[in-house]
Amino acid sequence: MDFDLSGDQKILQTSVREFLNKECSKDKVRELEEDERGYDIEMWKKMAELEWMGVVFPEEYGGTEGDFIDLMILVEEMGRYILPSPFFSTILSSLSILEYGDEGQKEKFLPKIAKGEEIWTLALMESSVTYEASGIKLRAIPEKEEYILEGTKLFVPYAHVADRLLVVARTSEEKNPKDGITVFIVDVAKTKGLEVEVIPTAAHDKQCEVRFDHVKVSKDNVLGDVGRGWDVVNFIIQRGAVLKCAEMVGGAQAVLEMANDYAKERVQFDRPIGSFQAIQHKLADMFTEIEGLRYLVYEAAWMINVGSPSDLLISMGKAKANEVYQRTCIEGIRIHGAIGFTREEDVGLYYLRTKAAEFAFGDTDSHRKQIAIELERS
Amino acid sequence: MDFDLSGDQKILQTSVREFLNKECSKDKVRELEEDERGYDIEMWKKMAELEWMGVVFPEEYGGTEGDFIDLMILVEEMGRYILPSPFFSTILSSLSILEYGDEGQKEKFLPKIAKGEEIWTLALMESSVTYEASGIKLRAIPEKEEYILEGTKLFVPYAHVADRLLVVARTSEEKNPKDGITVFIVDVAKTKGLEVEVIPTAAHDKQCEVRFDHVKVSKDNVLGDVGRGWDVVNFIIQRGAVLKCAEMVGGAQAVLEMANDYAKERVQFDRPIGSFQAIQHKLADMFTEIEGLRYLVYEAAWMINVGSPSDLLISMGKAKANEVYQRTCIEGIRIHGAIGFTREEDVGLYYLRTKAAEFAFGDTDSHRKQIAIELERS
Amino acid sequence: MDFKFGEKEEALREEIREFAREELPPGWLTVMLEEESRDEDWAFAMSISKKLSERGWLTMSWPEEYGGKGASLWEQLVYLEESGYWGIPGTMMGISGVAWVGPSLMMYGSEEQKEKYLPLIASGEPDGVWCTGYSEPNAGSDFANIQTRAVREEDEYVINGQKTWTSAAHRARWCWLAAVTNPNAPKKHQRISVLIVDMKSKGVTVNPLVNYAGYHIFNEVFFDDVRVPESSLVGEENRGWYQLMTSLAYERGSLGPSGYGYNKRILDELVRYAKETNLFQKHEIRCKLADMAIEVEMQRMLVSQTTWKMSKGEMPTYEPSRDKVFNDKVQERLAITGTEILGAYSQIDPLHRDSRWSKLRGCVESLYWLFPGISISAGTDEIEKNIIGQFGLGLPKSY
Amino acid sequence: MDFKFGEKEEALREEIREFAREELPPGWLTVMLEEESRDEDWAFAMSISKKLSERGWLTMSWPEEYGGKGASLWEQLVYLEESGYWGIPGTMMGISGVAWVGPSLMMYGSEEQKEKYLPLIASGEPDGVWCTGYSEPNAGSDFANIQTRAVREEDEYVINGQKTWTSAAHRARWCWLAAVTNPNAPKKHQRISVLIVDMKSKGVTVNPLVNYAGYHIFNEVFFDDVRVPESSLVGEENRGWYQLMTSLAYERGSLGPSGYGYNKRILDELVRYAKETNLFQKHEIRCKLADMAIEVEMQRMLVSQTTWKMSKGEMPTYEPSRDKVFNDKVQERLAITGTEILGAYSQIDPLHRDSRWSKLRGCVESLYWLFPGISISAGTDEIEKNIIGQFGLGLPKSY
Repeated sequence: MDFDLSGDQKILQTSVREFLNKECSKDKVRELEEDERGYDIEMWKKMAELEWMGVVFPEEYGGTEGDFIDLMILVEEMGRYILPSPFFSTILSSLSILEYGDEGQKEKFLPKIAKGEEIWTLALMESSVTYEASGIKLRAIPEKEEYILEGTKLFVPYAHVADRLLVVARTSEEKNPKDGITVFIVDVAKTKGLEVEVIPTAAHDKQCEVRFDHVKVSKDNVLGDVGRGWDVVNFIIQRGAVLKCAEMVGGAQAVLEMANDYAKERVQFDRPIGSFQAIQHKLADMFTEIEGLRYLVYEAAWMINVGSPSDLLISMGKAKANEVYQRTCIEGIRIHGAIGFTREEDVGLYYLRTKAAEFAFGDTDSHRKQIAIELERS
Repeated sequence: MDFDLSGDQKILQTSVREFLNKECSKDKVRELEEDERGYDIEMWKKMAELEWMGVVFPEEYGGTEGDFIDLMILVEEMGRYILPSPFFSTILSSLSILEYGDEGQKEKFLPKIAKGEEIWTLALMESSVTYEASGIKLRAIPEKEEYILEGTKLFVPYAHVADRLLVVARTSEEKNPKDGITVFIVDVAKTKGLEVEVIPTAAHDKQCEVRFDHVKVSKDNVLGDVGRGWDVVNFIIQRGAVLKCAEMVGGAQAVLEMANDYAKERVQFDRPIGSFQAIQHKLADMFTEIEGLRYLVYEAAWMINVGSPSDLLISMGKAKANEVYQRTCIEGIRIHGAIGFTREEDVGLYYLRTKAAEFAFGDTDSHRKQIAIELERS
Repeated sequence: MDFKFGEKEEALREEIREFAREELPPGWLTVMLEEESRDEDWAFAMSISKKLSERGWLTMSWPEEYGGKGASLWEQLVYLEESGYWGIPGTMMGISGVAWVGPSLMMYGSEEQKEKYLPLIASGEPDGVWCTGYSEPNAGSDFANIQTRAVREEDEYVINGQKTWTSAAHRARWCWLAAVTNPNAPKKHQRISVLIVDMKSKGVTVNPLVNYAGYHIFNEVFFDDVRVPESSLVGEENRGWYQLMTSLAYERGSLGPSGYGYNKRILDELVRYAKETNLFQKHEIRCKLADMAIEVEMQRMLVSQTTWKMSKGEMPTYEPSRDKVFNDKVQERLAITGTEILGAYSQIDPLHRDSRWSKLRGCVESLYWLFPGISISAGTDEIEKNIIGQFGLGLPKSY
Repeated sequence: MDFKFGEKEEALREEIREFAREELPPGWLTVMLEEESRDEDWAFAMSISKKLSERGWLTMSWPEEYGGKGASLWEQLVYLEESGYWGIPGTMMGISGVAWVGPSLMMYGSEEQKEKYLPLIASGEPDGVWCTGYSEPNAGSDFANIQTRAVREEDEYVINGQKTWTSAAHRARWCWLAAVTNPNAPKKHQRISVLIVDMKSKGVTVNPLVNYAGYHIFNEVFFDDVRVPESSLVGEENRGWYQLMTSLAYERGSLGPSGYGYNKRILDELVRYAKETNLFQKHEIRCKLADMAIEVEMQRMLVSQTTWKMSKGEMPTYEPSRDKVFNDKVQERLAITGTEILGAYSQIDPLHRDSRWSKLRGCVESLYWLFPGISISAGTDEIEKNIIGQFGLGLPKSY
């Protein structure tokens, strides 16, 4: 057993941290909240130059042959700096191209993504706001060499700036709602009938409603097999959940550090407030929970990395991350007292992101259910 | 609105407290745990002389015409002193005689109970250990003027010393498990085929297994209507739950007071441990929870008293009491440190009674379900 | 023992419900303190304040001579519960005036002060709106540590210093100010006086402290050589700390019933939402709603018990702290569980509560974003638990 | 990053499982510390200790010269996890000797002491059983406050005083005693020395402290003019407090993996029980089991991380405290939720675990009754959180 990062991974972690420390100040985050695009194009280019987008791609597609752990390290740091960017949705899309795409698709798309030339996103959720297969109502009707897409997707990150969407659609009605689902690659620039509207979320994190009004997609742009799209979705949810957990670990760690620093500095009743047990023990609890969560998430990521993804561990990680990230932010604000309530103090920025993170790739109850299913099997 | 007890009620409360303070020391409780009968006959007689057994009976049956609040006050004090006695099961049986008995049954039984001449108990639970109607499997087969009872009851308090049992049996199999249930009054002395065995519980509180092997009961000894016994059971569970809550409030209050006194006295690091926030805030939380619970339970009892029992309030009270009593005992032990772990310290005596109280008249989940049903109706 | 309200209270309850139906837009629902943030919300709140004043409700428990109608504490409880439930804005007019400045003036104010300020508050007019200047950057939980100075110069006090977390300062005509008048007193607690400051005075600057969710509730207030007449002193000089401790009890006492009313409404709305969306059929949702319902009913009983104690003429000691901590706990649970029930929709910015993605008029989200701040605004829970420990349980000081 | 065990560890795991299958009665399951209570349980535990010693497992991480086999910390972790899981009794022989007396002697003991005591512990014989005399009536959390005196008289120490909460004192041949040797030292921490006392010495009296559930785990130990040779001193005189702080880390470090193993077993048993009784079909039971499973897996990772840190040659600082607090939390949850799952059956006295009403051999009930005491026995969680705060987070002292 080894809990350490490798030498290369440590270098990667340090370089990401240094880059974000410089480029992604909290003022930058606030600025990007107000920005229409919601990300910084210059920063995006630099990230591409640093080869972050292709971190898990083989060299032939312009990547650096890193693994899932490398990607997790990247995302954990982004969570620490709450980087506003379409990196998450782009990289998750590219992971599924890498896994389910045919050679043509890989050659066509991956090098562009690696170079930072394309932004991708996932159009998965609909009005039921669950990740259950029964929630997929958007219809794809075959018509000659094309499919016609009709329906609405919700909470699609960065759809307003995306070049391509992965759209999960229902191509046939089957008894089992997991059957009859197909994933399409939609080229935004070349497609008519697509309407994108940014949803006003509290975090200003550019999640969108995407309406498909008689949208035509060529049959070449199916990812994976027709009717077997749930496999792709499942793959996305697994990877997405673990990466989201890593992001949350990074965020929780940052909040803990802020609260801890504040507790050392802030004096009331002639003592630093961190010397009051009510505060100190709360920090100790947060610290323990975050450490435990981190290792749980690392274990889930490692299992993916060695090729044996564990639904049990993934669900454990996400259920716990949902709880820990929220709890850390709430207590972090409280430890800061009234100051924590202000726009100027950074802790609120993290708190505003709790709900987006919680509902991405499965809420706590859905993961609890999954854990119970796994326990039943065992 | 008035949260106060009436003048008479305060006198009753004081007199009960004084009596138990004198007669029911913790050494007495320990002694009775080891005692085969599990209660003190002399104390029982005195309680009868104080007219506790008949507190809610009309004068004609030898009672003192008190109301349900009076009874609740009695039981809360008993909980405070964790009095080992068959009072609870006897009084609950008599409440159902009062409600469902015919005139003959009332005249025959109630005066004897009021005088302390008879001990009664409830044979309700079976091996499913739930209060769901489907758990009632004990069969009662009509045969001429009698019924033949076959089956086993579990966790019947003080059955080993009881004069009469109220036995909940199934007289017919119906679609709805609540139908076809009948309650019988069984005279232990005159009945053959009854086997009673004391179950070794941690609290040594004399709960028994009662086996019915071809037990004959006369048709005169049906309480209420044949096949409609679930009404009686429901009545018993409602009243039983509220009284059990009152008992738990009394117990929790006693534990809080012990822990609070200890926190004031015990010095570590040159300060009373009650001046450490970790301890003080825990006590403050316990205190608040117990006060809130008490008023919730009082409200539920008051609703019964004015003739409008509320399933919603009763379930709220029991679900909360289960949580609060357990939590108070656990934290109470912890505040006492290692001393709280010993047989000599009283707090453990209360802790040993948590599980019996929790599962009597419905566990937390069953009451939560009931609350949801009531919310759905509203 | 009796847990029902009298006919008078029930009649009042009906009257208030009718008022809410008539005066508020359909589906109206808001969160405490929120109304101070945006101009249009504040204007609406003030228009309602005026109407509440006309009904005699705004300061109903005050004596008639000062613009009240001598209502019982039980009537006031019903009024506060209902206004919390229906989200009637303007009930508190920025809180300070109605909730504790008035009662404190009745206890410690001069005749002149009573005659001038009490009817103004009772009128429901903008000139009756107050803010409270207690907290400073280095005096939060440790309130006695304030540094703002008020120096007597002839028949005036000259005030210099900074207050912070001052809610409604941007709406208030008057400030209820705690300042140091005797810096050399042997004990911190004996240095402080209470002064009334006209917010229009020269040298008063209000600087908004917008919170992370975009609400403007708190402010910094700077006092730069602000001169007020000596008649602005409330009660005795240097007795301010003791006077404030009393008014703090009022502050907390009055928040209890409206907090309960508000929480009950959120619960009812969540139950309704869960039924409409069929989420109510999910076992985990049922359990969550059941657990919340228990807490809300417990809260009702606790705040009623506090009112009952006061109605007997007893001074509440630890009860307001208990009720505040409990309210914070209930609101935390409602906010967390409520957003879990709404799922991804709970991400919608409550400042855009009219958007078509918003559920329950954004009230659950706004509670979620605001509850950590609301709970801090009248003293942290740690401080409240110290009070419960000391006054409810007789434990030694823990700070 | 690598989260799998090596082949060596996996092979050992199989060996231990086979050992458990062969040596333990079918369905065997017990709770930590329980084995010290009853004579027959203790006798069985000691018979297993002997066998564990023969396998070289009892003190596997010790150097061969002292009766160990120089096993890695990872092998030891596997051994402890498995023995916790299967409830192998005698693994700790009353804890003290194996867990910290041995390691401390290796650090601070004289050659003579090492040669005498280490092989005795490693032998798994009754003469290798130790108890630890730290706590006193007025020195619990505040351990440095001990009063037991050891006065040097020529070539002996004369010991007078009282220890309490001494687990296994009624089973132990030796006591690892903290006593005051320099009452006049300027600091409390500089007064204390560690001595080895033969429990058969004249003047030693052991008084059982039976707990409320009827278990005899703790004792009072009285020292009345007990004389021990000066060679009984461990390490330096008056440096005892510093030595003990080190050994405390060992104590806690070694409890982690066996605590995890035990908790995992309870979880597995509850899952099995729920499946067999169809309770698993109830949604609330599923949720509870899922929540427990998360905590247990988190615990596995935390204790592994502590071992990993030690395996790199680093001294654990706050980690053992963290793992202890976490273990206490997991056990509390298992106990509370486990009894909820068993329902009314959880009332059965675990001392009657063979009764026909008992479920899962009474292990859930015995955990329920014992967990508050077990969690206190090695330092309260408050003290542990102080350590996490100071050493994990660099916060100032809070007591």
